Amino acid sequence: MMVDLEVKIEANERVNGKYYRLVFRSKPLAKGVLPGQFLNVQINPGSGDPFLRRPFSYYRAAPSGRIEILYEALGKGTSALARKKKGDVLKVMGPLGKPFTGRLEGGRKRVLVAGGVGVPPLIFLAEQFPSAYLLIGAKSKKEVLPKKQLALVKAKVLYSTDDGSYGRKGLVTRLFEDILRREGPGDLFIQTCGPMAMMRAVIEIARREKIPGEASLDKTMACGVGACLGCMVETTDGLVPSCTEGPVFGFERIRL
Amino acid sequence: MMVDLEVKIEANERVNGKYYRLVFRSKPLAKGVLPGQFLNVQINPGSGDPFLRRPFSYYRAAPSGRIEILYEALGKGTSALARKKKGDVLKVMGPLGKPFTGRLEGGRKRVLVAGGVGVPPLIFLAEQFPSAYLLIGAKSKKEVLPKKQLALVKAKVLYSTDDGSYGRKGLVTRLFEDILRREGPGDLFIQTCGPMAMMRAVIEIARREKIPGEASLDKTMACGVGACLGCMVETTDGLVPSCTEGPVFGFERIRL
Amino acid sequence: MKVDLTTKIGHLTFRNPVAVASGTFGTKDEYASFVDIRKLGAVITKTITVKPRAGNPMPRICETSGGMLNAIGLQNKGLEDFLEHKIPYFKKINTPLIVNIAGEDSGDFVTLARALHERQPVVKALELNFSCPNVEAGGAGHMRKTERILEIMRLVRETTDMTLFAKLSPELGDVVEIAKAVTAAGADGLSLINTLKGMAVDIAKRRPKLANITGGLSGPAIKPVALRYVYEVKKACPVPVIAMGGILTAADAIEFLMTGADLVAVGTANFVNPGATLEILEGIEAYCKANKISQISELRGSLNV
Amino acid sequence: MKVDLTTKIGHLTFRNPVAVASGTFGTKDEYASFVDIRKLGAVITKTITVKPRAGNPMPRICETSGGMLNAIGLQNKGLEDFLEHKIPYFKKINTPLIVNIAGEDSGDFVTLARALHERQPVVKALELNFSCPNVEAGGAGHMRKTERILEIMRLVRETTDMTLFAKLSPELGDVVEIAKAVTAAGADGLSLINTLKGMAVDIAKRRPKLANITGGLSGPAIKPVALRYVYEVKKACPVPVIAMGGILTAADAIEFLMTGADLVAVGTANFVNPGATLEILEGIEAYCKANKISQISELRGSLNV
Ligand SMILES: Cc1cc2nc3c(=O)[nH]c(=O)nc-3n(C[C@H](O)[C@H](O)[C@H](O)COP(=O)(O)OP(=O)(O)OC[C@H]3O[C@@H](n4cnc5c(N)ncnc54)[C@H](O)[C@@H]3O)c2cc1C
Ligand SMILES: Cc1cc2nc3c(=O)[nH]c(=O)nc-3n(C[C@H](O)[C@H](O)[C@H](O)COP(=O)(O)OP(=O)(O)OC[C@H]3O[C@@H](n4cnc5c(N)ncnc54)[C@H](O)[C@@H]3O)c2cc1C
Ligand SMILES: Cc1cc2nc3c(=O)[nH]c(=O)nc-3n(C[C@H](O)[C@H](O)[C@H](O)COP(=O)(O)O)c2cc1C
Ligand SMILES: Cc1cc2nc3c(=O)[nH]c(=O)nc-3n(C[C@H](O)[C@H](O)[C@H](O)COP(=O)(O)O)c2cc1C
Ligand code: FES
Ligand code: FES
Repeated sequence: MMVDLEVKIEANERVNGKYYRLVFRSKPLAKGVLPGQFLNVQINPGSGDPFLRRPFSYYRAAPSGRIEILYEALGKGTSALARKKKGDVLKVMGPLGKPFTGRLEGGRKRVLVAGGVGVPPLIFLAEQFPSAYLLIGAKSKKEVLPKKQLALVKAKVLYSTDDGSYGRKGLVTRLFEDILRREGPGDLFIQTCGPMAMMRAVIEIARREKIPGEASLDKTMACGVGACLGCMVETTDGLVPSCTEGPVFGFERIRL
Repeated sequence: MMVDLEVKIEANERVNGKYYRLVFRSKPLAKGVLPGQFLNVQINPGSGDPFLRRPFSYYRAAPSGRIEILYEALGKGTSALARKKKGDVLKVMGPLGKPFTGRLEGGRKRVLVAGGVGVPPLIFLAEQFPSAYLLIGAKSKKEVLPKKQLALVKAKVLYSTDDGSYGRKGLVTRLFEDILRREGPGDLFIQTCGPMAMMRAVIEIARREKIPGEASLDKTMACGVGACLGCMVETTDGLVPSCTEGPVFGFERIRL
Repeated sequence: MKVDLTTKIGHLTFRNPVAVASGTFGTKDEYASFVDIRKLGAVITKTITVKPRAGNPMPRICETSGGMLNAIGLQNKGLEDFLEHKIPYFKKINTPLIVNIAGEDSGDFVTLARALHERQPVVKALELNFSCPNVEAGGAGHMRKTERILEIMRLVRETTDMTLFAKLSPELGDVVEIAKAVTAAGADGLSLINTLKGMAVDIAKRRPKLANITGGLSGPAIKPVALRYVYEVKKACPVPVIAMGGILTAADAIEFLMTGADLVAVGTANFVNPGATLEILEGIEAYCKANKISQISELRGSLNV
Repeated sequence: MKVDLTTKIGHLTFRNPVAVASGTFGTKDEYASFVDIRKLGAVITKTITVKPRAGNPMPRICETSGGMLNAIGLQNKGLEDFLEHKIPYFKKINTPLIVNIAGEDSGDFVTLARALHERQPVVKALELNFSCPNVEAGGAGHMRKTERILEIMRLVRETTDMTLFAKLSPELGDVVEIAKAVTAAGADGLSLINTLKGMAVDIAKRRPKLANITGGLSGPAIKPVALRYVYEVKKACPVPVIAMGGILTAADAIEFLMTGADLVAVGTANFVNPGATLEILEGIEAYCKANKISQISELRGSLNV
């Protein structure tokens, strides 16, 4: 059930050159959560700035109520979040949205393709459901997550970096094409989240190779509950709110 | 010289049921400061809420650069200030305004009449310049300042409380009238700061008894430097900005 | 002490003065997890048009200082869907609707009014959205727009005896004059205000932040403007007013009630705080108690000017 | 890389496009401790009237979400004081003035223009404040106001060949139409926008927060509205525009410049950050460098729509 609660920050720390990790505890917000779902966070409750909430994927949610978010400080809201300290209060709505498909039919091999703010939900997915590969695209080595953050991932993790300072040099789609060549498109299932350009490329390849899959789209949101009609996605059955019908959409449903 | 600087909070703590005390360090902001002068504080730098700055009197300013502010959490801005922690940053403009008269001519006896947010500058004054009396009006005992805060005051401190739970029962003007009876109006000099109603009453008595004095007026401010014309005070020589011509005005100059 | 929040507008009675503003509360039960919708004074629906509308291209929203811009473009599923799928829900939960309608011409407005007339009493009143893009597109200059509005108003008035609120935007020109004219043409009350037209630029992309270039500014940023219109209109003609524009807290709502608003509608605030409506309702009640106000009408218009 | 910020408007050259907005920078050296005034592109003065004006009663200002209301009421010491005490200061520091003027009738405007004409070149241009309370009081309805404005514009045009900016408020009605008309009547450029009329209520005192009841809304809250007017006016008639409304940072200024503004004026931001103007100037320069823009005109109007 969706709730909106004040939570107290238990930890908020820099993880590497790119991400911060936020930890808090709330049983109602953690209950029944699946990877791909998200929270809508009021970063400065009681203040009017930033005015709107900011959406973040669950990075982890445990039955104990322990919830983690992995985030990048990109703009006003996430920078304000990065300045928060242990004990500070956030107002958090969730769980929102539809998750990634967990158990796959017909023993398909799961390939996860992640980049930027799309990394956290796919790590969560790879921790919860066995996956063949987790492919992560980054700019350089300093964005690569510490081993500890990937310890529970049930997948082979491969990195690509733009500058070649870690893993394969080039875009993450290169890694994806490597896998394709190695495994053949036959029984793969792709799940992707990251910059739109990356997902577009992944979906194009998948369509060409007739591989099914899902993408979690990153739309600017206000309400998070389907009320404002601000986050619409063009699908085969018309415009639908990404916050309630998504953020995860099957490739076959997305009109790009 | 007026400056506008970022300062780091060294302490911000509750003093009693009414006041908080803020401490930071800045030599340029402390240089040459006299009691009655004030600072204009951006409470959440980098955020647009609260939008305007908030003026606060210097409670103490030492040559070392150590500056203290004593404040009440009344509304949005001061409540946000009360939530600040050690290490947080404020943007502070100062020193602003004209101070209380320090050295008095003709050996006049200084009587300070304070209430509410007018207490801090008068404590500062009584620490810097010997005074006969510091009269403080409060609602009840829980607003009375701990002895430590008054340790350096060079004056006899008398309290009145509305409910009689500490000191004289009633308004602070009663204390003032006690003094008047005891000392006679002849060679007194009054300096007052606090709620407008209190100051009005004090000025009325002083005018009746022909006692000279000064009041520090509490006007809503925006710029603090005489630019917006928002804080005007009606004086014998016309409308003048309280932030530059005041906040301290001689009784003879104020038109009530 | 019990506070009576019952609010009368003409022959209508609302259980309390707190409504939700058009287009900010979903179409049905989007907020049901957060608030008991049955406790609201009224639900003002998203604008309904005769035919479904796809709305504007994305991006449609962006944040601004103390508010947001939206260019949703009246996306809605049309009258038929509304009658079939939305009305029964509100009937079941016994929550009065003020149905917001718009059209490309006066015929549309009349069609909508006629159909909704049949759905009383769950449809309690109509709110005519006179700031919809198509109405605006139709008229060059303010004069012509006002004439069209008055014509629509008169035709809808002939169609139904339901309570009719004309929703005005400052974009229409001199709101006080239009308020008077639209009331003379048959409006029972006014809804003030719709969004202000605004724009924002993404300097990294060198593009407007909205695909539609401009959009409607809402939220606390516009509250002073809204309050001023409620004040000026109430002073000029004492008609019922549904007030909206930046109401986030009970204190905001009380500002509007003191200024004379009959109902207050919570809009953008729902996005920021899904529990806003009921917190506002409780806050109004608490304020009344603290100030020994036993009937909300004692608060209404009590501003000392 | 050196960035050339020189900005031409007609035959005038400004050293950079960053000015201060009327009424927000004091009358002389109030901000001299915080910024080197000589670095500004221009100082737009507080409105000058022929006779001194005491302005409105207190309280005159209050904070709002993302902005503030003011009802200063054009308090100023009058033309004589300005000529005698203010002009010499700016002459000495070699900082160009755009003098903002207003009057109770067209005669006042002409008197002011004639006197200031003699004070070139330190007085570089005039900004005619067409949203002053008295001009507004004079006209009932928008039509009448517009006629008066055009009449004043024509008379001032006959008085001086100085560059004339007409400062408009959205309160005047259809800004695009008025912009066209006022340009036809002799304005060389437009200043967009003046404040929006607004109001705020102190619910504890049950009184308006301003003694004047209503006041002008300024600050980031109105930025989207200002930007939209600059966009619409620039699209409709390619005249020089001084843009203002909520410019707090270099990014804000760049939004306006991309939208086509010739100068940007920093207003309310000065109260919040006394160093705002020069920070904005430096920020614009840094943005140009980062984006390989060597002349500011390459940035101006570069919005892709
Ligand atoms: C369903 C969903 C899940 C998300 N999960 C995560 C997550 O787990 N971790 C995480 O770090 N971020 C996540 N995001 C993105 C996050 O919401 C944005 O980064 C955030 O809203 C930016 O806010 P800001 O105030 O910092 O940036 P703004 O000041 O609003 O914008 C600053 C910059 O960030 C860009 N930006 C703004 N909004 C978005 C957005 N929605 N996506 C990408 N870039 C944006 C702007 O274009 C601009 O360049 C998610 C977004 C969605 C919709
Ligand atoms: C020269 C000067 C020196 C000051 N020195 C001190 C000081 O040393 N310590 C201190 O605690 N305060 C001081 N004040 C008052 C302080 O500035 C206000 O309390 C503060 O601005 C309130 O901000 P807020 O956001 O908390 O309240 P708001 O949300 O703005 O208002 C909340 C409540 O506070 C009241 N209020 C608002 N502004 C003022 C004001 N200027 N004075 C009194 N009440 C106000 C409002 O009427 C309202 O009831 C001083 C004011 C001035 C002008
Ligand atoms: C996302 C969004 C959609 C809106 N849709 C409509 C609409 O369909 N019809 C309408 O009359 N007003 C619409 N409005 C305007 C609101 O009903 C309201 O008049 C305005 O937002 C001011 O109130 P607020 O500041 O509380 O949001 C919409 C506002 C927003 C923010
Ligand atoms: C306190 C104050 C006083 C102002 N005085 C004047 C004035 O005298 N003449 C004028 O034309 N505009 C005046 N303005 C309007 C500003 O010049 C500007 O047009 C408006 O505030 C919008 O810009 P901003 O949001 O950057 O402040 C004043 C604004 C403020 C806040
Ligand atoms: S964010 Fe409002 S509909 Fe999706
Ligand atoms: S606060 Fe601006 S003039 Fe005093």
